[in-house]
Amino acid sequence: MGELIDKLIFTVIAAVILLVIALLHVAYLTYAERKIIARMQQRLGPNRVGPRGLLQPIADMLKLLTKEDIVPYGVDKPIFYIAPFISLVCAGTGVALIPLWEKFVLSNINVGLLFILALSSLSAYGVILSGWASNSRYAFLGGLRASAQVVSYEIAMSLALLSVVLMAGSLNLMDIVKAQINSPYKIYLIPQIIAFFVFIISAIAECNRVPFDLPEAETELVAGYFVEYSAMRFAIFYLAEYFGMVVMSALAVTCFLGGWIGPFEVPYIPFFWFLIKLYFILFVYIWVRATLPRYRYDQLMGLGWKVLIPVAIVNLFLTAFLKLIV
Amino acid sequence: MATYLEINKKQVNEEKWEEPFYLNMGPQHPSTHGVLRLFLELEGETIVNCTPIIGYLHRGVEKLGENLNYNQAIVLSDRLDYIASAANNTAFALAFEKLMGLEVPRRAKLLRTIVCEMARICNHLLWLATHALDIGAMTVFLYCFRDREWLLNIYEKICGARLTHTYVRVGGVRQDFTQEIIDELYKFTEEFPPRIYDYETLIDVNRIWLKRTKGIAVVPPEDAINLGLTGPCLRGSGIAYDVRKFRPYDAYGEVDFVVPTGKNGDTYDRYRVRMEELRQANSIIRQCLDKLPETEGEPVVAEDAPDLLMPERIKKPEPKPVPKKGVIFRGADVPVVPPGEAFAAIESPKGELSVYVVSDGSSKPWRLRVRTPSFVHISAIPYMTKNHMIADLIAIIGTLDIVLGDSDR
Amino acid sequence: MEELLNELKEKFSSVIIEVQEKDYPTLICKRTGFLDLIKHLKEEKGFKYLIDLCGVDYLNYPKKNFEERFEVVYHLYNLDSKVLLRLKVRIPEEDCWHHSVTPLWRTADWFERECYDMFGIKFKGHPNLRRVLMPDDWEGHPLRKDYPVYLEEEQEWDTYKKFIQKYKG
Amino acid sequence: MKILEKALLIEILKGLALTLRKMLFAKPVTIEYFDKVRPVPAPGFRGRHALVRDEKTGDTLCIACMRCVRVCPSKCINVEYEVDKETKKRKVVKYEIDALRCVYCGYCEEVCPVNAVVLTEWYEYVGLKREDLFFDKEKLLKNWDEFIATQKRPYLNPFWKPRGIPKKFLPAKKRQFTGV
Repeated sequence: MGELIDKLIFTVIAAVILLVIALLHVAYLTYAERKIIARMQQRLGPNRVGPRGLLQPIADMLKLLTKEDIVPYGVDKPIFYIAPFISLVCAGTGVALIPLWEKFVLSNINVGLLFILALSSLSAYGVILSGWASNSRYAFLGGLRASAQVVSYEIAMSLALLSVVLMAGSLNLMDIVKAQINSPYKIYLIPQIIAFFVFIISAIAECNRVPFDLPEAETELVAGYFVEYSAMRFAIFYLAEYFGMVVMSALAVTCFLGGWIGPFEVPYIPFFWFLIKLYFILFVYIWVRATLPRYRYDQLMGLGWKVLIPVAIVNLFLTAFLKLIV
Repeated sequence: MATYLEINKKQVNEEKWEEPFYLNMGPQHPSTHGVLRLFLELEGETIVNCTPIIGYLHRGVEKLGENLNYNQAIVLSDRLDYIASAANNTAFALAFEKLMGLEVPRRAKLLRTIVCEMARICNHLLWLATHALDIGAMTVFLYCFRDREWLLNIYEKICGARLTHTYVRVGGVRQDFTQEIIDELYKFTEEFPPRIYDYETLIDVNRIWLKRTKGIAVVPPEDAINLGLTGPCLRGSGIAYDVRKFRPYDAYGEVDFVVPTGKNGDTYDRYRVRMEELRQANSIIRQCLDKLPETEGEPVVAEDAPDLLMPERIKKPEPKPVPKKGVIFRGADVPVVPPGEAFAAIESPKGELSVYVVSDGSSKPWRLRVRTPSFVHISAIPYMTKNHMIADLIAIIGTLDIVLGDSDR
Repeated sequence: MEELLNELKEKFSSVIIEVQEKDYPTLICKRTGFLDLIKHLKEEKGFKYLIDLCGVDYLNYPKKNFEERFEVVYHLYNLDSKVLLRLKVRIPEEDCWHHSVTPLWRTADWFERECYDMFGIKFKGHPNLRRVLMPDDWEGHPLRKDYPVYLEEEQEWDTYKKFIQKYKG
Repeated sequence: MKILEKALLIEILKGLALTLRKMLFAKPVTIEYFDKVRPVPAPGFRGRHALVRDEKTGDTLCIACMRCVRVCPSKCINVEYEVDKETKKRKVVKYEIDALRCVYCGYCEEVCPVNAVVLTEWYEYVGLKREDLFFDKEKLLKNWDEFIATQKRPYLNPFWKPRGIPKKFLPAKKRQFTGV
């Protein structure tokens, strides 16, 4: 009994710490995005709140939390209220499964990868439901686009991850990292470069980021699925989007870049290499956003079905074949 | 088209699954470039029908012009296409000069040409910025604004205003360039071409940009003429019609430039034409600057140009008898401006901008008609959007390069 | 240029009233048979590009030498021979209509709508003759010379008045 | 070759390189407004209206010729005057400019025969009420005092004597004018 309570307390404390760290990351990701894009565009970026604008995310959060929550006339209220939370919970829970370090993973379950995939598909429900419940034509179109996009990119992403699973022989994320460490190249990026490529593109599409931000394309659908949201609920959609980015990047680090291992050991900071890799992938997200134009709806689907899925399948077969031989 | 209310009624009555999906885009929308309203009938994301509705920015420039004198009417022209107001000023001034039979000094012509081409660069940069932003490339937007700012600063030095210049006036221009401005312009013409490569690196061969622009809104040449498209939109379809070449005005007869044309008449070709025009405009400015020293010291306003404060009426003084003290003029009215009509067209950055003015002899125009390119281009939107998607509609609005102040007048 | 005008004068002697030589050659035409003339110009003579179509109100114009109140002015351009031609049709106030050229030029669509909007000249054969720039329920035609420039309060736009009433009381 | 270029996303990588280069090496072109640098507009910038204060009398130079009222395209200037019975000279009683109607064309400063009205280079001005931007004579003179304190004397607005207009067409007072 005592052991169980100990374990429970440990889990709760770890969960809270992890949540706070993740939330901080998410908050400062928005800041980093604004600042990096600003520098790429030769602007200054946020610099009014705090030194170099470092308190900007907190100010934004406070502002959004204290604003009036407007519920437009004619919305489907229960769904309208609950949709942002579906998004956030589904996007955020994935953090618990990521092995940050050899000895730190919140829940080390055997079907970790599958669970994350399931969650990320579920988070699309938030988008679809909000689009449906808003009773606005722009939001409706945004929701439609989101559902189509998720369906097609989910497959490519799963196929890309499947080759990793084949290589590692496990769905457990911890095992995948350990398998990578034992593999000849130390990371799966080198043998699975194609899968990595497919995975990153699908992850960008999964998170609705440029160049695949069609559900919220602001120049076409104003803000897409969350056009009718305001205040806290709006903020939660934002949080969900950035949480999704963090989880997807962490997954990429875990499955392709070898998790916590690095060329040399950094004393006292066991997460060092994990975080460096994570930040690099997050930077790529932002970098791509600053550079590329947006795809059209049907072209996006074409890319997903006609390019990424065949490539991923070929890659999967090759992996299986090599695995069989070796 | 039925009005919005009628359609709503229809929706209620009809069976649910047969109802078309109507989308009311604008007048408040991030990418309709102003207060343009588009009433769309959709099938999925494909546009079946599109009805542009304009008039939200209608200020009655034509009616106002009938109640102001010729010089004051120039001020109105600034507010038409507020991105390239120097070009509008020139169109008005040309029509009025033709009406009054004024000959503009050569230096003024060169200055006007420079200012018009600067307006073209300003306009095309703003077009590229918004067009790229519409399609999603947000960095091009800020690079373009960075360079446009430089030009606006030069404008500020030339005439004291950044957007609504009122620089060109009947019979010439407001004031001469100083040496400082000429030096700055030389510097600009040298540094500008490499910057065009920056934009092109980001979008010119980018596969997403190509996919979004190639084969979108194809207008065959015959249709382009029939629709009344002008400027880069017409040239993108392969017709090298340019007022600067066909009916040269100002100093365009003496400068050397190429009229770029496209082949397929799609959005990409129109984009290429405009990018090429940026380079041509740069070279025209350079040529005019080189010619400026030849005309050093010339006045920049015609000798017989009307005063700003045009008299309401001029009385012909009678030679005899000597007028009494206090009564200066006696006799019949002389027309301030010869009665008649004049038509002048210029190649404004957006297309052909023509002014038709009828005079009755007083200091105010009897009828001031402005044919603005945006008005005609908006009327072509239903043709161009047929069977395209919503995302393409955004690209089409961008490629037409419309300004609602220009179309609504 | 001369040849063209002479040929037109000969062929359409019943339509063309007068040929004036202003800044551009100007043909003053009758309303009957105008469509034939403009179709001939477009299809045979290569005037493919309609630059402008506008109305002019000549109410109380000093030194007017014709009776009709309105004029519709066309500016046609030949892209090959670079000739600009101006056509004018005079329209009386009581019988205020004209033939539409929208079947020939799609660009004339909105020009004619605008002309109707501003002067009240109806275009027969136009598929969709509604107001363009002014609201649909606007009264009067603003560019007519007898349209008041300064409005009294009771002459305010009806919809605006209703709007004010709704939000005041 | 082309297929390889396409597969390796060469053109996209070029674009990414450009943005990365800008991020690492280019300096921001925007400035921190009001904190660090305050952009000075070019001489002759058409900003806030003012009436030039005559240093001898302390009053405006305006002689109420009504030229600015007639030339204003937006009819935003209102001048009232009374005639002195002895000297037969006009004296300004009211000089009002509605800055909300003004289109900043600068015609008034150009036609003024005595260079009394001016659009100063003062561009940062706000009003919290509509009345704040309705300038009467006192406010306009105050505007001038505020503006001239930031300027080098003598001050000469380029639009009082536009360089385009030949000297012989200018009124005598304007021709000899060398600045306030």
